[in-house]
Amino acid sequence: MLYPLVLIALVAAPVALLARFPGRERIAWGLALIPLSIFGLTLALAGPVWEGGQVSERIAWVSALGLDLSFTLDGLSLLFALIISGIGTLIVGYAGHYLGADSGLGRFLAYLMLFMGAMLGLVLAGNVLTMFVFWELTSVTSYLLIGYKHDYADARRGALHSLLVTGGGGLALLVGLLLLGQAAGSYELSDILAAGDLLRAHALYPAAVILILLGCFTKSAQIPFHFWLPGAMQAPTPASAFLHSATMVKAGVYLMARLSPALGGTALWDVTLAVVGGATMTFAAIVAMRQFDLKAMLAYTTISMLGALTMQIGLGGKYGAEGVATNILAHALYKSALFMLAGVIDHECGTRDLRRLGGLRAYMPQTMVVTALALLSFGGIPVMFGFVAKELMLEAALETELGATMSLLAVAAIAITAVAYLVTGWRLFSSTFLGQRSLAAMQQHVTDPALGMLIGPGVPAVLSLLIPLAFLGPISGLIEPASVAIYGKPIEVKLALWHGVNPALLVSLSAIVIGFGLARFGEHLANLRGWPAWSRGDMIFDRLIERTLAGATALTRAIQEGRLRRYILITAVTMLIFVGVPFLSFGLGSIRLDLDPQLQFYEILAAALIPIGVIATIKARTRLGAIISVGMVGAMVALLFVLFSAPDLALTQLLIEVLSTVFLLLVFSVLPVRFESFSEAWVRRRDAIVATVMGVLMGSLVLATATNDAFAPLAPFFLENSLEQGKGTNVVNVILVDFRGFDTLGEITVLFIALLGIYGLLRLRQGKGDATPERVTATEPAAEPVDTKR
Amino acid sequence: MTLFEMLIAGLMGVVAVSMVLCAARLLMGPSIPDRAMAFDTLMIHVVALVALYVIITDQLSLVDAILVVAVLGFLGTVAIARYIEEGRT
Amino acid sequence: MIILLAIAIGSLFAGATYLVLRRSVVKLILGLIMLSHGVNLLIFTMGDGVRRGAPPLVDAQGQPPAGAADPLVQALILTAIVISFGFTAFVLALAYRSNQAVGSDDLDDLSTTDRL
Amino acid sequence: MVFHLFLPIVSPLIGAALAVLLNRLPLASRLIALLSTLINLGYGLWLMVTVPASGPLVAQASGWLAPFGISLVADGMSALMVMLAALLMLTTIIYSFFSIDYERERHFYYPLLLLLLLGVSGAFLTGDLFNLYVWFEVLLVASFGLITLGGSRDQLEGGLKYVVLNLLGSTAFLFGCGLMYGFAGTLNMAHIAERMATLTNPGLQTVLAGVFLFAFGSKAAIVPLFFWLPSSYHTPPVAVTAIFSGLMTKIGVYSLYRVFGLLLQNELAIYGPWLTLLAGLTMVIGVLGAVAQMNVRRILSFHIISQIGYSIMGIGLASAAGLAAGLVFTAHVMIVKMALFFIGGAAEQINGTGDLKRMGGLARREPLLALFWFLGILSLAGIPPLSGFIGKLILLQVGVSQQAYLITAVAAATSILTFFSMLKIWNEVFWKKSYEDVSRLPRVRFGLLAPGAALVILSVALGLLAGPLVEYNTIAGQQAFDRDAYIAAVCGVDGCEAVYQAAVR
Amino acid sequence: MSLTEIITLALATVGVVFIFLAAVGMLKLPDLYTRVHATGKAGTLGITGVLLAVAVHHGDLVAAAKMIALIAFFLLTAPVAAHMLDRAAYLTGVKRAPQTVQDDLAGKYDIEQGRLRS
Amino acid sequence: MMPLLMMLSIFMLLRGHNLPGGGFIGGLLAASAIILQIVAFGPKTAQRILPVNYLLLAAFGIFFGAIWGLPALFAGLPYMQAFWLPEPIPGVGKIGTPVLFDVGVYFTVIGVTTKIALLLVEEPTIFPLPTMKSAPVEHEEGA
Amino acid sequence: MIVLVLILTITWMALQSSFTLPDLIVGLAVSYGIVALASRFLSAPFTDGGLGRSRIDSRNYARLTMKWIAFIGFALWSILKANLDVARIVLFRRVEDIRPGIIAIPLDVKSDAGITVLANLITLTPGTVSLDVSTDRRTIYIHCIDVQDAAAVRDDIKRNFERRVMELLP
Ligand code: NA
Ligand code: NA
Repeated sequence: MLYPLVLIALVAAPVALLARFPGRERIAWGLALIPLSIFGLTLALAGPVWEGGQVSERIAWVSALGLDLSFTLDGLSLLFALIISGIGTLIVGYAGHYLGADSGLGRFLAYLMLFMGAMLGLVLAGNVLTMFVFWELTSVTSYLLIGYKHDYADARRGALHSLLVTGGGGLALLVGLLLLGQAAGSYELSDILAAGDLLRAHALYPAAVILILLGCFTKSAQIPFHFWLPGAMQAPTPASAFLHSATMVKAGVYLMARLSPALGGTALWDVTLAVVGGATMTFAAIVAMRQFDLKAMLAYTTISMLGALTMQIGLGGKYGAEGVATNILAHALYKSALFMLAGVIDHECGTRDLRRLGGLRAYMPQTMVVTALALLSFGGIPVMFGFVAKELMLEAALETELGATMSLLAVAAIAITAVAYLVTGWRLFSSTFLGQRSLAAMQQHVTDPALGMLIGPGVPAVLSLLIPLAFLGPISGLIEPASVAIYGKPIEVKLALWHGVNPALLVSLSAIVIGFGLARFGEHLANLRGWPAWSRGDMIFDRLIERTLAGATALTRAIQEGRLRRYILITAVTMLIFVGVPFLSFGLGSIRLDLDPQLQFYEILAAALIPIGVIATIKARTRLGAIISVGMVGAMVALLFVLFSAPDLALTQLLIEVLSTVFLLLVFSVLPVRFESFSEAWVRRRDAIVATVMGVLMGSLVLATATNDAFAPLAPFFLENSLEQGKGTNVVNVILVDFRGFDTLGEITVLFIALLGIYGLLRLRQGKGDATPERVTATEPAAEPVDTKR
Repeated sequence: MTLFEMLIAGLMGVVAVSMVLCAARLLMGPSIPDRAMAFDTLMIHVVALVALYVIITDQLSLVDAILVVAVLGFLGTVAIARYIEEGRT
Repeated sequence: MIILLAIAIGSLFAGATYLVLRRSVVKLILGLIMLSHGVNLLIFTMGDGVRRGAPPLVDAQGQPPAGAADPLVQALILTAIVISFGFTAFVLALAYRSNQAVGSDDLDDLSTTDRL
Repeated sequence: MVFHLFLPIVSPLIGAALAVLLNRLPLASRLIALLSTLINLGYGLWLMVTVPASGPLVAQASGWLAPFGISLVADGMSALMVMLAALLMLTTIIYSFFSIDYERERHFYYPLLLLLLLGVSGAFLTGDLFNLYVWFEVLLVASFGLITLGGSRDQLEGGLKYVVLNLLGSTAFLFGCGLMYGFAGTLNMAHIAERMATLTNPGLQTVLAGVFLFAFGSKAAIVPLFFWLPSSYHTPPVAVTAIFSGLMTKIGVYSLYRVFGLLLQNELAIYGPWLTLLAGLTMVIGVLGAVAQMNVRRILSFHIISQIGYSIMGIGLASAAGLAAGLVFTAHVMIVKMALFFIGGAAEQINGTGDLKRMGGLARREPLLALFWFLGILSLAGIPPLSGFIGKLILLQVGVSQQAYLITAVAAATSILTFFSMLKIWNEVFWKKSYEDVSRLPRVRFGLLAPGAALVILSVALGLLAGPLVEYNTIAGQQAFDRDAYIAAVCGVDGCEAVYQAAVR
Repeated sequence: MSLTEIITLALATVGVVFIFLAAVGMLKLPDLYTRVHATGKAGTLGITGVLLAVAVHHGDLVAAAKMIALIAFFLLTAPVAAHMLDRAAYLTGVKRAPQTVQDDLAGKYDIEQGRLRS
Repeated sequence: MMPLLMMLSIFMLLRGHNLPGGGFIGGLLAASAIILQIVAFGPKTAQRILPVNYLLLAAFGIFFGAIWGLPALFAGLPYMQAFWLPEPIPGVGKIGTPVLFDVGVYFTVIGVTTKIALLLVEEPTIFPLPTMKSAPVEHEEGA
Repeated sequence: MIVLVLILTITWMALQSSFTLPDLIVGLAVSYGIVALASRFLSAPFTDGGLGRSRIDSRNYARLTMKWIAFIGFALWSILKANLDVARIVLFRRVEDIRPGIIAIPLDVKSDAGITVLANLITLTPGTVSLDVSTDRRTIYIHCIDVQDAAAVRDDIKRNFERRVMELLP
């Protein structure tokens, strides 16, 4: 019974459209009951998970492809499902306030519900293909969310970037998963996880790992794919809060965590993750310090945290697993709160720019308290949940099996990151709430928002404090099965605020001290000369897109360049290659020259006149000369038919020849009389060479085939049965109307259609001979071809 | 091949050579009526050739083909002549 | 005999190829016509032996003459001739109309629909 | 022997003749077109239900014994294609009701559509090589008529290229037929297959395979034989472009499947890698062409080429599974591509242009149109759970399982570019602000929206109910690759050669 | 060789000779108007000879009747064709050979109407 | 002249089953006769020789050809399976559905080819010939 | 019209190479069909073979049969002569020596049929091809391959041909 968790959210999407009607705040809170019910339902279903078991189910979809909807609820899924639905509940309610003035709220919430469903499906999937299905859906729905304000070019650009990066990564992931499935012999997660040793030894392992990691890194915004995430801040804040605190970006982390028991334990996996994650963590943390936009600041800290999670998976070990699970939860709580708070400030003050904010403590005291709570957890200050999580991260770094150097580097990186977080947090808080009352605040009537709007950030912020103080026990019960899933072996998890004085604590405390020391200089740090533009990556990506476009345009111009004769030339050369190469390789041996002693000179003459006619046609300088030469060729063909026992053919050919000539003369009477020498000499030489090769090829192909009598032909049957069964003595005609009358039916249809076509061509003229665009008019509703010039 | 057949075949050869002459006029023109005339004559040659062929092979069924060619030759010439007149200066 | 026809066929294909590579729409069409001649002869050559003097007409008892020509290829060619006639007529009309619309006999002038 | 197998051919043929005869009554030709197409659709569905269980159904035209007479054979692939052709034609006819002007209608628009359907159905059903050529020509000349009907300068220019290049292709097919008769002595596909199966590679049959690859490759618009397509597809009315996109190149694909699945299966050992190479090139060059364009229909046209690459990949993989995968993909793309042309056409109509730079504002003005477009491009890009995903997945799976990693990678990489170029349309046409006041744009007519929407919904349904789709096509792929079963169905269990030997002294 | 064959051969030879003459004349003579003389007459006679040869060779009445009909056809149509060619040529201004001595028609044509002013 | 030719074409049509000829040759013969007359004497000639709508004649030909395949279909036999009258009709010969089909071919061919010629000739820029006026005679030096 | 049907019927039977009653009936039917279809327009194209502005008057046939046969004999003879003549010119005369020319001949024949037959005869016979007849039908213009003496040519045609034609078709 796991599928309802997904289905409810998906089905709720159309229901959410209700929120377009007035009374949006209340409707939104009503709609928040949907994720809430999912939350409840998840808890209700989670019984076996607490005991270390799991719940599985399978709905047949495309069994032939191994693509069934297979769902599994284990510790890791449970953790994620609860975060998604829990935070989702708050976000939906919060969005009602944030977008209360916008009739598009319905659409927004519909996207959000879809997204939530996709995300739930992703984490509940018990089959990597099922997982991929939802993975892609999260990319698409997040695209819609990010591009929600699509009138703005930046929103479109951000959405496009996010989709291209995550979509491209998704493709790598798909291939990686297929390789994985190929190697494991199954796409079921349980089978894959059970086949760890086999997989690590498999020849496809490196390729699979690289491709899967490409998918995960792009999704989780690891360097160098991080740039899309700040761009995605174009989304309305509730979407950002949801996507970047708890859901979308965590999908990559989720998958790495999910697969690490099967794929981890090799240098390729562990070191890659640790290094890329550590680099991302540190880099983004430092960049975050220097932002002025509230949401950009949060975006970079998010990237940083994703790096931290990735790094911990790579560091591995018991603490790594525990740390990942705990940090996911802690981050989800404080970051969703912070995003929503940024939205509150933006909503009330009309800006998110730190330089234009300040002094809000007098006007928004409640907001300030909630923000402080969330920031304390973010900064890893003791007694907050963030502190607990950070301690585990440090433990993981200290205890890693990747060697001392790695361990040292990781600890250093975490310390630097912790310092940077503190600086960032302080800057955020002081620039917003302390100091002088800002211009923005003065221009508007700034107060604390409605209580409903504070519920959203308030609940997770308060939880960040309450969990370590009061609920570490129950939360340990949640973290443990998740950690087990990540570690792959049973472990016992007991979260605690106080582990005694240990290296981790020391590192942590010194980071806090240094951080507060530096915090005073935060503003100056931010104002230092910026990072070079390339560090943002999005510009590079834009240029990549431009280059692709330019390259594609140049290529297409070169290929589809407009001149028919070039197309024909390429076609002819292709034909020479497709036929000539196999012929030269395999067909030459079939040629047998049979010199016919009965050959008559008039036969030779008739045949010889054909090449002469051909040359005459080519050499002709007037159209009439050319027409007549072609006619002569046709007449000679007819003559050959006579000579070689085909009277019907000869007659038909002759009649057709006459008719064709009449048509040619009629039509060409309007075309120029003389041929101008259009083409340059070298072009003519080139064409002559191609033509000659073609002629030689076809001639020898004929020789080879005609002199090859591997199989007896059908012909005798027709000769023998013509009169008896076909009731006629002219076998050709009996074939035409009876044995193969069906062909003839098609043939006269061709003639008839040609007539209809010609009729239309000559009798219907809408273009009036020029290329002006045909506008649609009232009398002519057709979607006419339109101007193609640019 | 009997002597008779060989001789007839020889005549066919003469006709074939003659056809080449027609073809030459056809190509040389210079005027359209010249070409039309050459075409007409060529048709006569075709008739003659087929007729001689009928003598050799006894394919009487080709006689009707001769009929068709003859008719076409005439109609074609008339048509070309009229065509020229219609489009004259 | 076959080699004779092979030469004729080869020259037809060569000529047709050269003609369709020209810029003049007239030559293009003549090339297509020539191509169909070449193909027809090709099929003809593929028959059950190219025979002289025995058209595929059976006698009143239904007995074919000795060495009767392959009637099947003849029927096929007949079909092909008629079909290519239809196409020729269509192409002619099309060439006429596009000449009218574009005002040029030069095929290189017909490239606006490809332009990027 | 199934006497009614002729129905999908007879119904549009007589329908078209009647429609021309009754041309004075505009309603009559519409009704006839609708009725004939419905007959074909119904019959196609019946075939699809019947054929997987019964094996290929066979009928002999004029009652003559195979291999002497012309066989009609409906196996899984044919049945699917016949049904799809009728279905797509049905939507086109309905779209045409609302979009084709009276003048075109008076100049035999509907009969031409029916004749196109005739040619297509005939091509899909025939089991005779030369007969296939005839139906090819039928559909080709009908398409000539349709693409030039209207006579605007663009149509004529594009039409000329379309016509000439296609003629070259069919000429190659024709002399391929001739060579095949000269070599194999027969035209019946089953008989050819039987005889060719006895040959050991390589030999003249390998050369013949090259001829057919060229002929059908140019029909299918593979690289480097695709030029006719982008030159012309954007010039006729949308309905025509749409049905062309659905049917024309797919005939080439179908024929390649027949050639390499049945007639010259032994040659796959040699041609498989080359086909794969061509498939990859076709995918990439097609999609880059699409990326470069700035016009709705031109983008979609280049995508046709790109997607042909995927279909060809199915053959290149040289197995029943590959054919099945290719069929799934081809069926999907036929449906979705047409839907996109319909919807893009409606958008063109609203904006009065197909130039992306001058379009915009439709997400607000026509949310339904936007919805279906978005679903359509998702499907085209292979986003789950739509039909495109199934098509992509099955191809990639077969590719991986057959260790064809390179083409698999190319196929995957191409789809992101596909998505990119589609999103370009979405961005410019739907999301971007309109330069005009949105409320002044005309509303889309239901008749222009419904066919595309229906096809998109079908794509969604095919994705959600992909189980039967894949199952059907797996059988179809097996049937298309099972020479013995085909031969037995056409000529009896002893094979065509036995029939031949018994009949010819 | 039988008598029939000899007669056949003789008739055919005469016919072929005249046909050949027609072709030679067509090549040799200086302008269209004179060439028409050659083809119109020699051609007709030549074909008559050949067709008679066919009739004689087959000897049966039906074949003979058909041949006679064909000959009549040629005799009736050849002058028409020749006349029309000449007229068309004159109307379109095909040049006469330099040695032409006399042209009573000169200036008599109303070119626009294509009719003679009488 | 023309009635004779029409007769010849009908003759060619009817004897086609036994001797060279048939629907195509008969039809093409009639059509070329008519077309050459059209070229010589203008488009109205077509109506004089055969006063029908040639386009509809072509459609009728298709229809006529196609329906003679149907009797077999209704009898549960493959389309176009032949039915023959037991005895030949004196003066005409054996009559069966294939012969009737050939008649359909005959009509189609006449209709199509003649109509195409008519369409071309009725084009104002084609007939009478425009460029002939600027270049009445083509003098060239031969090929 | 009846005559036409009969001629066609006979042609039919000749083509069929069979002169039985069924052939007659079928031939009549076919002929009648053709004639009936085209009857509205028949007069013009049937006789208007390119030269003609004449009508065949069928009543004269019986009476003039003998004269016709004699005339045909004469015509055939003239044709033979003409061919030899041309053969001589083609074979033995140098091109430079030929003296072609166009000669006007006044006409006495009045009927269209007469003019048609005369013109055809002129064309078929020695060295002359009729070119055109003046609009008032008083003059016929002929092209002469070798005009040694224009008056002699005129005289020859008026005496040998026109007289005989006048007897049959005034
Ligand atoms: Na052979
Ligand atoms: Na053979």
